[in-house]
Parts: sequence; structure tokens; C-alpha cells
Amino acid sequence: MKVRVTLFGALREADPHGFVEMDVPDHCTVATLREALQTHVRNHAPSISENLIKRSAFASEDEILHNHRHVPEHGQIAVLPPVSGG
Amino acid sequence: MKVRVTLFGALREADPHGFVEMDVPDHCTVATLREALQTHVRNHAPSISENLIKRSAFASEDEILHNHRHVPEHGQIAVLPPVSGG
Amino acid sequence: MTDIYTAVVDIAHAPLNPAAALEFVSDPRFGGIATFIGRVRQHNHGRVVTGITYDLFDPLALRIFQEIGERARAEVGGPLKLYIAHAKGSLRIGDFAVVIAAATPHRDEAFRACRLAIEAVKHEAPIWKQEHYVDGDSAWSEGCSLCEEHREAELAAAQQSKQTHGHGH
Amino acid sequence: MTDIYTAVVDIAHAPLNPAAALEFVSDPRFGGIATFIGRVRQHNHGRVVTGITYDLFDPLALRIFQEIGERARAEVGGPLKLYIAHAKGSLRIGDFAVVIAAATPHRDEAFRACRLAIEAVKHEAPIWKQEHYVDGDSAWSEGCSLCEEHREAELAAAQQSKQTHGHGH
Repeated sequence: MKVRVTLFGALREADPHGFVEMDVPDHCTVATLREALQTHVRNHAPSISENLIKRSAFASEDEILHNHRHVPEHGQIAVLPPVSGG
Repeated sequence: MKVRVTLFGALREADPHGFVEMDVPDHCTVATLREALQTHVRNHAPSISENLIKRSAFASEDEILHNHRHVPEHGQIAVLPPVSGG
Repeated sequence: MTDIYTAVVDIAHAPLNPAAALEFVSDPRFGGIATFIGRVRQHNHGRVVTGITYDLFDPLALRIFQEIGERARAEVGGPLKLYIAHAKGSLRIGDFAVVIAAATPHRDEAFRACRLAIEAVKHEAPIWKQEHYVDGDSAWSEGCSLCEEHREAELAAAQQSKQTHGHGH
Repeated sequence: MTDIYTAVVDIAHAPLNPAAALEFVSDPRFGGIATFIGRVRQHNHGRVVTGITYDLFDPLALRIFQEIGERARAEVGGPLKLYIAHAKGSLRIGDFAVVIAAATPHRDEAFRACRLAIEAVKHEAPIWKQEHYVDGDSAWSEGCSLCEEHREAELAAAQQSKQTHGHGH
């Protein structure tokens, strides 16, 4: 399935569009998507540290999706680097 | 000496002028003044509880004057019942 | 010190002004502003309140506000701007009784300074509150003694009661 | 619930408004209002800052603000009004980044709710801060991971550091 991963914060620098699109196995977990994103970033945005992806969370508009969760069927997900509000 | 004791809070009810004037020995302490005020209030404003005078502090415009302190020479002092600001 | 602003405001002339407090403590060095605003509320101890009269011994109150400010500065141990203003006179429901604002580089010190200031104003400043009730009755609040013989025992009792069921006054 | 107001404010359209926060939490039941306002300050970690860009994931941020509000309500265990607004976009020195206001009958709960809310906003909401420096350089702040594998260890470390030398972020 095609997944569109919206980028935030420091990860915006991975792509000027503010998102990356990737092919991942249907019904795959967030853990699998994380690995796919690591590979994508390593190839396309090597200035971004791998550790930043490791420390990032994935989320829908409603909630954080931890590693064991499935990627939403509509193929939209956000990747959230460590936060620093206020 | 004549002392003018300015009244605040619940003690305002001891005198409609907002102060009472009393004769006390020259150079007397605040403890002596407190006793004189007790007597004055007992005679002139019996609705005020003696305990309220006991729990009240005396003060100049600059500081609290505890029992061992002398009544200021200018004969002006304030009596402060328990406080409840804010 | 110009970093500490203190005022007793006769509300016959003007209300307390939280925006002015914010303005006073603003400074490019400071990222955190904590404020406390006390307002007259409609109920106290189960009685319907229609208004409150505040009585203050102004010159001593201002000195004590200043002293509280110095203490907050010592506690914070770094740059601080602090605003303390208390209303005087007859207030209605919703009127501001006290406005405190503390600004510091980071938020933790701002909260600590603000809390220290409001607690000290409540327990140490020569301020008295007369509540007026809907039935026409009125009463001066029972408060904290400033008299040394009573003070320690009362503060200890207040600490005790704070730990067991919150802080009543 | 109408007792909790949450907003993400694009400051290209309007600044955060502390007066509106005060207005929202006002209620004749409430005697205590605690607020926290975060502003952009000129220095951070010894560097001269000229501005900050805030990036937010709006829909999730609003949900999390609401969740924080519910948590504050549970913590207070009584009536509460809470206002949480965070700025989004390019802020200059002195601009408001976040405004929190909490009102309750008494002051202790108001302080607790306000503090809980700002700490949670800082550590849990999807908000990112890019600092711009006077030398033209810029950097995204190191923050708190929302990823469960990292979160617990980081929060424990932050607690530790808070106890020993204050709270850095």
C-alpha cells in the first residue's frame, strides 16, 4: 500500500513538500513503517540522523500509534519527532 | 502620654472615628498598651471579644511592633486584627 | 528596586488591571510569566455573598509587599520581575481583589515566585475582608494573627490542615 | 465540555490573547485564577535568539489539549475552567507562545491545574520549536520523545534533573 507520511519539526527537512510517500506491505505495523522510513531517509535525506527517526512517534489525527499498531487503511500518517512546545 | 490607636478590620467597630485615644504611661511597652486597649474596649465596645485584641498585632507604618517594643514617641500606632487578604 | 511593583488600589478610582501587570513584568530576558488573580466569588462557606469590603493599612501593606518581593527574589536567585497589587474598598462579585504577576527566564521560578507572593500577601499583609451576604448580614473574616504569640501556632495548624484537606484561606 | 477551551492560533492572523483567557475562565463560583504565559525570550543556552517558528500537528494537538484538560479536571476533583492556547507560525521576541488559564473556587487547585496543563503541553503535545539566531543559523529544539520506547526513560531522566538543577525545557 502507498502511505503518505506527513513530516513535522526537524523532519520537515527530509522533504520540501512536507511529506514523503512510500510503498509498504498492506496491513503492516508502525514498526515496519518506521524501518521503511529509516531506509528512505538514509537514501534521500542523509543529513537527518537515524536516531531522530528512532525517537519519533507515529500518529493519526486522533492518537499516537505505537509500534505494534497497524498503519491506518487510508494510508495517512504523521511522524512526530521529539516535542518541545511552549 | 496620649496614644492614638488606629483601628482596622473588625476592630473598626470599637469606634466610629476609626481610632481610639488613650492615656498610657510614658515610654510604656506595647504589652502595656495592649492591656490598656483591652480595658478600653471592655468598657466602650463590649461586643468586641477580648480574644480578638489578644490575637491582634500593633504596628507603625513601617513594621509590626511586638509586645516588648516601646510605643512610638509620636503617639501614633495601629492595631491589626488577624489578617485575611486576597 | 524597579523590578518589583507594589500597589494598593482604591477601587472607587480604578479597578485592578491584569494587563498592566503583564506589561510591567515583560522583559526580553523572560520566557515564563505566572500570574495569580483573586476575584470575589459568590459563595463562601455555603453563604451567598453579594460583595466584599477590603480594609488595608496602606503604608505598612506596601512595605510588606516590597519585603515579599525581596524574599521572592532571594528564593528565585536570579532575575525576576514581580507585580503585587491589592484592591481596597467595596468590591462586587467578579471584581479583582488581588493581582500578582511574576516573570523569570524559565517557568519553574515564575510559578514559585508567584505562589510565594500570594501566600505571603494572604498571611502577612495588613488586609481585612468583610463579606456582605444576601440576607443583609456581614462578617469580618477570621484570619491569620500577626501577633508573634499566636502566629507560630496558627501557621503550624494551617500547614497541618493544608496537608490533610487543602488550604482554606 | 464547554469548561475547557483549546486552540491553536496561527499568529499570522492574530496573536494569543491573555485577556480572552481570563474572560473565558471567569465565573462567579471561582475565586482563584492561575495563569501561565510563555513568551519568546532573547537568549537560550547562551545564544541570541531573534525569533522562533512553531510547528504544530493541529488536530492531534487539540485532542491532546482536551485530554490534558480532562486530566486537570480529574486532578482538581471539583469545578474548573481551563483555557489552553498555543501559537503557531513565526514569532518574534516578546510574542506569546502559549497561554494557559485555570480558574477554580480556591487558589491551590487553580495553581495545580495550571501547572499540570503547562507541563503536559510541553511534554506531550505535538509541537516543535525552531529557534532562529542572530548569526542567521537556526535549530530545532531537542525535545521529549512521544515514542513509548524512549518516553519513560526520558521522563525519568527529566525528573532526576529537575530535582538536582531545575527544569531545562
